[in-house]
Amino acid sequence: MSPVAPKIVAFCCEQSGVLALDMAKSSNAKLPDNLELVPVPCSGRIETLYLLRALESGADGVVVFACYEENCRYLQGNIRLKSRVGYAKQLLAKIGLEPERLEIFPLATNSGVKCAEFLMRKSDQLGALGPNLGKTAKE
Amino acid sequence: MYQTAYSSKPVTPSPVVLKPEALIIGGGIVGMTVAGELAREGVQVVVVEKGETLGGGAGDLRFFYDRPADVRKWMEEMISTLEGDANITVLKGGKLERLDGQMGRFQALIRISDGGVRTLSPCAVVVATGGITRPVEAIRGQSRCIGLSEMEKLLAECRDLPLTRNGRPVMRATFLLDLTNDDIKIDTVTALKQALLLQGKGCRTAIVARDLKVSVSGMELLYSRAREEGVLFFKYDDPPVLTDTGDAIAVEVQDMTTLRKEERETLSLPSDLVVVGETFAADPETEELCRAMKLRTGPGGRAMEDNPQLQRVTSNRRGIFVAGACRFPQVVTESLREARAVVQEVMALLLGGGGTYTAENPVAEVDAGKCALCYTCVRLCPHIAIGVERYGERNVYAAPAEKDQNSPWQAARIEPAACFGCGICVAECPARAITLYR
Amino acid sequence: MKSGSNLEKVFVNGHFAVTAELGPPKNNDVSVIQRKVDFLRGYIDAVNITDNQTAIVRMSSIATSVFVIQMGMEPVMQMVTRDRNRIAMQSDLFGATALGIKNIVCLTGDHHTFGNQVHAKNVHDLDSVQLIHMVKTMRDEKVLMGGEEKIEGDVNMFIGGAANPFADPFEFRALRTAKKAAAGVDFIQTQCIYDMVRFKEWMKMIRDLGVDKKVHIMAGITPLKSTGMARYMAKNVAGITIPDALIDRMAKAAKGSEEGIKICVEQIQEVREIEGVHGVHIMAIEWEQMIGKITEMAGLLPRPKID
Amino acid sequence: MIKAEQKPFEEILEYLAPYDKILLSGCGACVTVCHAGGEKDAALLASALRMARQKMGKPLEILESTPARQCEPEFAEELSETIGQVQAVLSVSCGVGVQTLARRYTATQIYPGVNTTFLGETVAHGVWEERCQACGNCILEKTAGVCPIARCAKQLLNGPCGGSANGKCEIKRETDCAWQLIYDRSKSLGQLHRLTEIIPAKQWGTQSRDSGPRRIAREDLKV
Repeated sequence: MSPVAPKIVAFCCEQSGVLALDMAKSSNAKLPDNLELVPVPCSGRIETLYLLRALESGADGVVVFACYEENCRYLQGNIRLKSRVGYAKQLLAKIGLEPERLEIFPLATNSGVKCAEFLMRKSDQLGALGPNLGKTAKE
Repeated sequence: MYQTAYSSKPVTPSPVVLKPEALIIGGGIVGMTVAGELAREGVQVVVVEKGETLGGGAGDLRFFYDRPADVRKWMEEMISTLEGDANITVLKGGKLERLDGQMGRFQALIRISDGGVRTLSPCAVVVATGGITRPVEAIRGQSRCIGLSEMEKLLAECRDLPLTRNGRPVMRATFLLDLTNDDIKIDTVTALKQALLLQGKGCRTAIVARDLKVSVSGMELLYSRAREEGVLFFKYDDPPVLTDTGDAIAVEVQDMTTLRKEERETLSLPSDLVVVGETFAADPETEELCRAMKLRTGPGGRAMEDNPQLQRVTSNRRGIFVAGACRFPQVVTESLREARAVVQEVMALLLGGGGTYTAENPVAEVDAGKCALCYTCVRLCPHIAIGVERYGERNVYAAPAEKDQNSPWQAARIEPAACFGCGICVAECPARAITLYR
Repeated sequence: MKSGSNLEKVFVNGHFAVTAELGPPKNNDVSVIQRKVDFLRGYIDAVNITDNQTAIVRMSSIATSVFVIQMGMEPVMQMVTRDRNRIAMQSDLFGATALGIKNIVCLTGDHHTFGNQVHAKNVHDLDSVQLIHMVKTMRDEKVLMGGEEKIEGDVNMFIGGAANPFADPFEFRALRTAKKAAAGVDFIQTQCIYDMVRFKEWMKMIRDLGVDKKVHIMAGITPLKSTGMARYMAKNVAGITIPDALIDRMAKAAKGSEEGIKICVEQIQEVREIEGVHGVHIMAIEWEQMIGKITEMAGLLPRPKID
Repeated sequence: MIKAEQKPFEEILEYLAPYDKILLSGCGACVTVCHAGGEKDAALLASALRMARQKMGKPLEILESTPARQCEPEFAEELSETIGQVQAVLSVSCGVGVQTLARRYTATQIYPGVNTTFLGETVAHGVWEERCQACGNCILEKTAGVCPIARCAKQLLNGPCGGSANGKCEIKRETDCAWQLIYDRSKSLGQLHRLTEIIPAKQWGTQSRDSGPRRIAREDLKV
């Protein structure tokens, strides 16, 4: 295992992701230690550039916690996000980074445990993949 | 690093002045209820009804399922108080043709059937246009097969005992439900109500349904009373077979009490009348209205269908509310509950904020200098909060551009009061010209 | 007489003309031309020499036409506006007439992306209607395009054009052929016919416009080799519609090719009765050997000899 | 407006292989509107390039700057100070911008980041279609407002050709046949008779690219 745990940047939609993670923390579910949470009003707020810049500036993996398809409070947010993540994944392929480094995990406010487990699995997965060679910021 | 989701700049979006004026589209029971209660609070209300009389879809309702009052009398009283109220103007034969501007400065253009045109500037709009049902296609051509609304009329108008229809006595009636709309409770409620009345007139009634939906207040009691009165209940998986036996229609159902499918025996219910639930269809006029008002229509083509994140009566646009059957076909009492919810919302909006509205949520703002007028944000805003001022002579609100006070805003402009703060426009703007300010 | 070609004389003397089509080789092997000419000899009045059909590189239409003349048969040189601008086309016309070529068919041609040179820069300086008009002005007014440059001597061509009654918009097709007539075309060869009803409707519109009085209409006929070919053409070739009844008939027949010939002969007999059809243009793609049998079964032999 | 599409990523990487410090310059006008070279897309490309080069072990420093337009000398001048610090420029503006910079900065290699494709109309959000070839001698008056020079695969003036079927062009099923559109519009305008007149051969040479690169000089405006 690499000495430092893989850095995960998790963009969390305030309607679902943030609350799910609060629930995870309060029920002290196990969370990866090198995790950074970025709250956003809606997953639709996350620009494609954020996804790449997060990886560029040090993240080994980026996760987006968005609401389920029909449940977006702003109706279109998670749908727009899906197409942006699709575009970002094409860019990752061209850069030569593994597609697993960027993923959307749809959830609702009550899936705290589910998202904690997902993060732990993601942390192991990224550990296996090794560090993100594309990051320019020095650790 | 990357710009955080918000940027902190002490911007207090200028408050929007709200006059206590509301426009209600649809003169049915929901529209009238909202109008009456808002008027009592001193709000100037205009009700636009496409027909020549008020009352709308519930007009053919005769009996309440939960109280013995006479619906027609209750309806007439409501209409008369409405038409007498100084705060309410009723525009009959009116149709909303166009709605421009944003909350606080809506410009509603109403075309009246007599050719007249009225322009109103309401501060809040309520859509209560009700739903429509498609007439029952006579199933296999039986004339003894009628819809629930026709049975309601028969029960109200026919005084003799036992009930007669076209001269023939109705001694045995069978209600056949869930053939068409299966996720809607209203048919079960109406069927139970009518079955009790029929039983009271000495007519043996049976209700055949895929499953009985009783999750409406008071329905459990009604169901048990019906059982006590002797109404028979049957469930079915595959729809029952109807055969015309000359003097009656035999409704063949399976006795679902035996578990194993092959052991179930079929029973035949000879009935003088078979009553079927009409299909609730999307109303093309409501769809057209939603297009004119840029309201989001749900998958069934109805206004603002269910989304757990949204309150039941709010729409995707600030200052526009939706209530009643046009949102989702439902029982009258539920529609009235939505009507009262709308009254709360409108009063909180128009009267609660001291005559103004300032957005509590973060608001996005366009940097006019960087905007390339590519219309991306205007097209993508789910809340129709963005317009382009220079061309939009209809969006006449010309906010002075920050830098150059007198020239009108030469770019896309986000109406602070209408913005919900989701940030979709910020992420999609190709010039990164939009910022979300907390 | 416009150019005094055998094809023109056949029309002028009121005979029912028959032409076929010859695809030049994809190399410079003249024996290929010889073999095809021998298949056709005596069965037709003139033979169309295609010009890089479906934008696939072949020997040029002029060179092949010259060989065909040497082999004792009258060519109808096709020229597409896809590959040459007006300079090249006018100079080719000088060459062609000097070499004794008397018939030309002016076409826009298939788009080059259909062929084997998809990265080419297509020309399309003129379109088929403008090309017809250019050849006519060179012949009748003896001037180059633009009208100033006088031409010494004669540039006599019997001018032909194409028409596709089965393409859209259908109501405009006859009007477009009328446009070609106004531009100065002498005869028209239609796309291969399978939907006889639509062809008759088109002919009625042609007659209503009086175009059949000014222009000799030749019905295009292509014998079907197999059901596979029928299905392929119906699906992929733009502007060709083959009714299902015909495809079913081919599928049911014991031997596809024989049924194809029978259908072809029936079509020829049927078009001969249509008023305004002055001839038939049999496009037996890579099946030239069947032209003899078809013309004989359809009673089109012997071909008229006019001196 | 001018429409463009970003060049394939590998091709851009190839251009920039010899350098380790460049300027990536977007343009705030047409390429912003078609999401090819605006500030958002330029920043996205920059981030992807930095990561790719980092992964190859040859980090690339990229300065980013997006003037309002790149086809005016003054905007090109805005970049002079930054261009002084870089070895090359990758411009995701249209071909005009790239050449404006190239003319101004003779010592610095200017690379194109997008393929400028056509003058187009937005038919849906994110979908653009070719409308004009800037041939310099507009015939839209003759063809009911639909240009066959730009929208017909064979640039026919007396179309449609024999391959038009169901209103679509023979070479691409999703492209509308320009002449079907011309026919339909002429019919709705009640001008079908105009289509029966022969449109003579186009004088390609007078104003179009075929008489050499063109120039407009307004004497009254000259300073």
